[in-house]
Amino acid sequence: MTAAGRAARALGVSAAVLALLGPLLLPGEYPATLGISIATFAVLATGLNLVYGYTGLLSFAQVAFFGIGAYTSALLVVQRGWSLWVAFVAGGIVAALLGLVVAHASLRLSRHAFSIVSLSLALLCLIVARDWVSLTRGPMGLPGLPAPRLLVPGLGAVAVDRPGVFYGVVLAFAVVALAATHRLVHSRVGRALVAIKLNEALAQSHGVDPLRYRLLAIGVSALLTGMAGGLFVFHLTIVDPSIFDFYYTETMLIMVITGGPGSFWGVVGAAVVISALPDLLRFSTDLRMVLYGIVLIAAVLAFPGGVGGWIARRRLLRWRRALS
Amino acid sequence: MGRIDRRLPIALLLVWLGAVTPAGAQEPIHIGSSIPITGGVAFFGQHSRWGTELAIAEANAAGGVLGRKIEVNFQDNRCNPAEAVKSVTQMLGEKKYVAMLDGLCSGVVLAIMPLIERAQIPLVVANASATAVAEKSGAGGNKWTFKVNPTDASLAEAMVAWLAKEGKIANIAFLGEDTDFGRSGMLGFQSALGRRGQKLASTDFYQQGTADFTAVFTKLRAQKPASLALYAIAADFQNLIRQYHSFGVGIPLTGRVLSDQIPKEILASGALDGTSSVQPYTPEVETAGNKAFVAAFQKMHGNPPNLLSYMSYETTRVLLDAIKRAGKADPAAIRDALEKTKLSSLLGDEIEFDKNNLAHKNAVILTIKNGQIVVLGLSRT
Amino acid sequence: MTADPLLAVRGLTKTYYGLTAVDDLTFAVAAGTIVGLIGPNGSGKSTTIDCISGFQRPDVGRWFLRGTELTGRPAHAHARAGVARTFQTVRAYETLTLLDNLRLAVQEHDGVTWWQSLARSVSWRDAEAEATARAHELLGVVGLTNYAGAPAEILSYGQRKLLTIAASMMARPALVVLDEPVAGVNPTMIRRVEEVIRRVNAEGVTLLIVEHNVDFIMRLCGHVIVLDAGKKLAEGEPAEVRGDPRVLAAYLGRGRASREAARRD
Amino acid sequence: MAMGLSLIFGVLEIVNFAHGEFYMLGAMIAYFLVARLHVGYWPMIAGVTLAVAALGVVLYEALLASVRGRSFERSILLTLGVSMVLQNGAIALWTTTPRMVETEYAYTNVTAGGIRIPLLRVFALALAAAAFAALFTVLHRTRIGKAMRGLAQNPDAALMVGIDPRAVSRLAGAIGIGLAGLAGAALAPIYSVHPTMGFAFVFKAFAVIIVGGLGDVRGAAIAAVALGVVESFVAGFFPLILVDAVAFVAMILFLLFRPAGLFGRGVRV
Repeated sequence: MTAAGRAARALGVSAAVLALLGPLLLPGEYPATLGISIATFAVLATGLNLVYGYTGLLSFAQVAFFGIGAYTSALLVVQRGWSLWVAFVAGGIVAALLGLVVAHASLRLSRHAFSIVSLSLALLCLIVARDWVSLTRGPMGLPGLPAPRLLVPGLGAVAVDRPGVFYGVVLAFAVVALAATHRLVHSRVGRALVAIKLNEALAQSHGVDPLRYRLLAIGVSALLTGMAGGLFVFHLTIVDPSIFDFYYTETMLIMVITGGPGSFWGVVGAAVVISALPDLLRFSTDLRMVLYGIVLIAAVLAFPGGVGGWIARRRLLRWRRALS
Repeated sequence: MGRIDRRLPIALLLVWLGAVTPAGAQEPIHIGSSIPITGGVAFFGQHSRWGTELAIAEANAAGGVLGRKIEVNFQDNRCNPAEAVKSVTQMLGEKKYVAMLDGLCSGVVLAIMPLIERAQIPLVVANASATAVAEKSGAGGNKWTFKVNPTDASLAEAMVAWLAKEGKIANIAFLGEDTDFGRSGMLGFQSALGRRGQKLASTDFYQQGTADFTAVFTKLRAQKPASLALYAIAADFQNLIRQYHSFGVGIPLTGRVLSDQIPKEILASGALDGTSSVQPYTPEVETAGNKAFVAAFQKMHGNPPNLLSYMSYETTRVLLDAIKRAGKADPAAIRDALEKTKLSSLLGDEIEFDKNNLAHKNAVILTIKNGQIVVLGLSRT
Repeated sequence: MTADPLLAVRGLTKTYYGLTAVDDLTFAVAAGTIVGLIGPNGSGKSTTIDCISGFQRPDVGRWFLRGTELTGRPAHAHARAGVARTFQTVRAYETLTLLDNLRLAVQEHDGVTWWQSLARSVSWRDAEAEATARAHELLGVVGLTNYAGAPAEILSYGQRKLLTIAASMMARPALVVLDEPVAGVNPTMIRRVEEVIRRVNAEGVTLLIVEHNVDFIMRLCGHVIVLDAGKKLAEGEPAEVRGDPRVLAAYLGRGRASREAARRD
Repeated sequence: MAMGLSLIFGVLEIVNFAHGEFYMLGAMIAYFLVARLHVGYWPMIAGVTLAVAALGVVLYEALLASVRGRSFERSILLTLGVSMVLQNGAIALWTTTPRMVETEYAYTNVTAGGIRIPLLRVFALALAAAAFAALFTVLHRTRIGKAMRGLAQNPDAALMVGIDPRAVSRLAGAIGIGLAGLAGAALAPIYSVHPTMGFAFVFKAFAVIIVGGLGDVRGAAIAAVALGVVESFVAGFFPLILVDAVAFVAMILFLLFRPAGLFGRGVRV
């Protein structure tokens, strides 16, 4: 790496660190609240990217994993008195187990069956959350979730009840989750996932077991998504069936499609931009979803690789030029 | 292709930027409102907004409050706590809003209550009906939350009290939508009946957006309850009433029958005679204030008001009145003024908050006789 | 033929909608040899190799690699057991680099588990270094060294064929099954393919080659099997088979029946 | 409704997310024809069906033609985008206020064996039966119908025998979406009309085509009837809310145990 490249990289890293810490430094609760939302969506979009972008399975069940993680951790804290730090991991595990069962059943048939079953799962979760009143309190939800307590060396137990502090927690989780996913997709596992997506038969002929790798991707994705849900609702202090809103699915899809399926930083970037921009610019809510729809159509028709695909195309052109 | 690709994001950015509205030059009093503008219950948000807009327009036409214009910023919450927390925190962060209005959905209100308490900005709830909102407010709870509309429990109690007087509380079946509205209506009915030694004969919930009710009507007809308590709103209510009529179900209705939304033909047919209903509001109430309100609303929005628009209208009036009495656009002063509210409603009763910051407005008891809606009276909730 | 061949196939039968593509086929491939599988269009060659590499399930039949039964096991298990293959339609991981294309072909064979790879353990590092070295070596053999870091989609048709052949050799499998390695490839490239095949065979890899180019087969193979209408028509050394009147009849005056049995090719 | 979806899937291999929105558009157009232009019931039905079928052609030409058979996932995403635009566009244009379509038959009932049945329901049932019969006849008796089935079963072979896939697909899109419009028109006078009405329907329709077997029109029709019967049975004897779960549970059971659908001849996806 050249000296200029190193300097640029150092600049980029420090800018990123500053941007991440911004919500902690800026006054007021709004930057932190927005930061929580951005960090959460970065994890959600990356979870979908792992399943759709890398593995090629279009999953509508991400919102189900999110909501299951949310309900599980809320119920464990409220009814069983667990600490949130254990409960949100349990939420992720429950989501992952459910994801594995459903994926195993549907992937035996085909990846198309998986898409349709994942859609049903999301809707079924919504119905269960509304109607298993004795467990979920139905449409009334579980309000008044207590603020978690964090043991800080030297300070003792600190209540995480301010968005600023909560942002710190969510940010730490998001960094760990994204780092883990980054490591996964840049390991042999990620290579195998892409191979399965690109050409399943060829991958099999190389000894790759598609089902096993797909299950692994879905399991990890559901785990992280469920954990994100388990944390997020403690920021809201309430969990109700609207956690399964189909709107979240649409938003995640837009993030992955515009960022570029299979492009790690493309999707993270798209998640940040799409969760921040409409809010910061106060975009007219009436037409936001119409615009999302148009973006989706335009992206699928004219721009199928998203930002990540565009970068890959440039790389290909560079190679063509270099070799000709 | 490549050129289009590069231009697209820029074009989108311009669209977004174009939507940003410049701030006004003079300094009005700012109020925030969090309601569903998109999503499944956008219809209710629309009516809440219309009601508030009418009250604000009237106040501004009369010279504003404390000599300043009032401006309301309506933010969408999709009836989803996550969206509400984001947009309300954003509004609170700007520090220019002196109060918040509505929230509309109970889950949303419960989620934003801690936010406004921390920011020390009063929240006046117009339409969220969950009993929990009032239980957590006022003395010993959230001192910044006020609720103008009656709770589900108190409305159901008013209805059952009237039914008991008429000797009609035995063998009531329940049919309601599967939301906090229907669920807490059922709980309200159940406990009100329980206090009188009765219970619901059966309970059924349907998913919001259900179009066809033939099956449940068939079941109810076979079951033959003495009356059917209905908790339905919007499109579902219209579907229900039409199918109730065309299948000739014939079981007297009670509960929250939206008298103003029954098609004229069905009403005139007499099929609904014997129906009783409890509403926080109905346009048919014959007071001068209400008649003027209905006319003004129709003129401004081209639609008749419903109970949501009415409640938002009254709630906005309560808030404006408190700002006037506070004498300054200061959240804490407004909160104190809200506590001392004593304002006549359009229905002729006094709006006052109890120790839980809950107003006990009158509920309207209606019945249908000879194809006509008859207001039987107002009952304290 | 030795008593214990590398690959033994017994009684393989596969029908599609009532048409028999492979009919009670039995054959063996001896270790260290290059065996050619030829026959007219629709004689069942592709179906045969699809079955013995686990990509299709035959109705009847069993097959063994070094005496271990592989019957009924999934395709990836065949690959791990040591049966590598290429496809008639050229397949490569388009957007991955040539190096990754080749490394993928070996990563399920070197005993490094996925968590070792996640943890970036020493065994992973060693295995990855070895795979990279092997990939460079094979890219050198097929003449694609310059493209090592480029995405596979940049390659021409012939170059992709070379890449897939190289990939099939990556894991030093016991048996490599090549499905039409030189179809649509220009004569210079054919020479190069031949060279690659001889070279890996010298390393001890056994090959089973399906090909229409009879000259190519005759030059390379020590043993040739001829199929017609799903049945074994003849078998033996190239010269022997070439002179067999039944083979000539099958190739020159192809019967109607064999064409009807055709489903693919 | 489900039949149209099944036809689109069969011929185009496209899962149409926007189908519910075309149903909604059909109902909305019905509302404007009746409430504003005072068109009678039957002309309204015909007008709406044709108008929505025309929209189907536009949709196909503008968007679907480019993804046909290319990628299952892309077609889902594309039609999801269309659905978002139509649904939210309708909210922005017409607000979410529910509307009633008051036709001349609104309050007419027929009595059969002591049971009162609204005339409009009889009409809707008859229209559905007629649509099914017509579609079945077209698919099995006419040249173009055979071409459609051929395309659904084996696109390459169809190309070889001289079928123009674009023309056939366009027609299939028009018929499929036109059926959604017909459903909207027939049901608009029975149910209330609002922009989000299509959303709930389309998921149920998905369940129906999975149970019926993707791309199998006959299966879809029978599955729809069966689902209706099972749902009313459940509503009659169990809490009403279970009704909504029936379709999804049936779908999941079928996917697990009978993935090719009722008759086992649907396209394996």
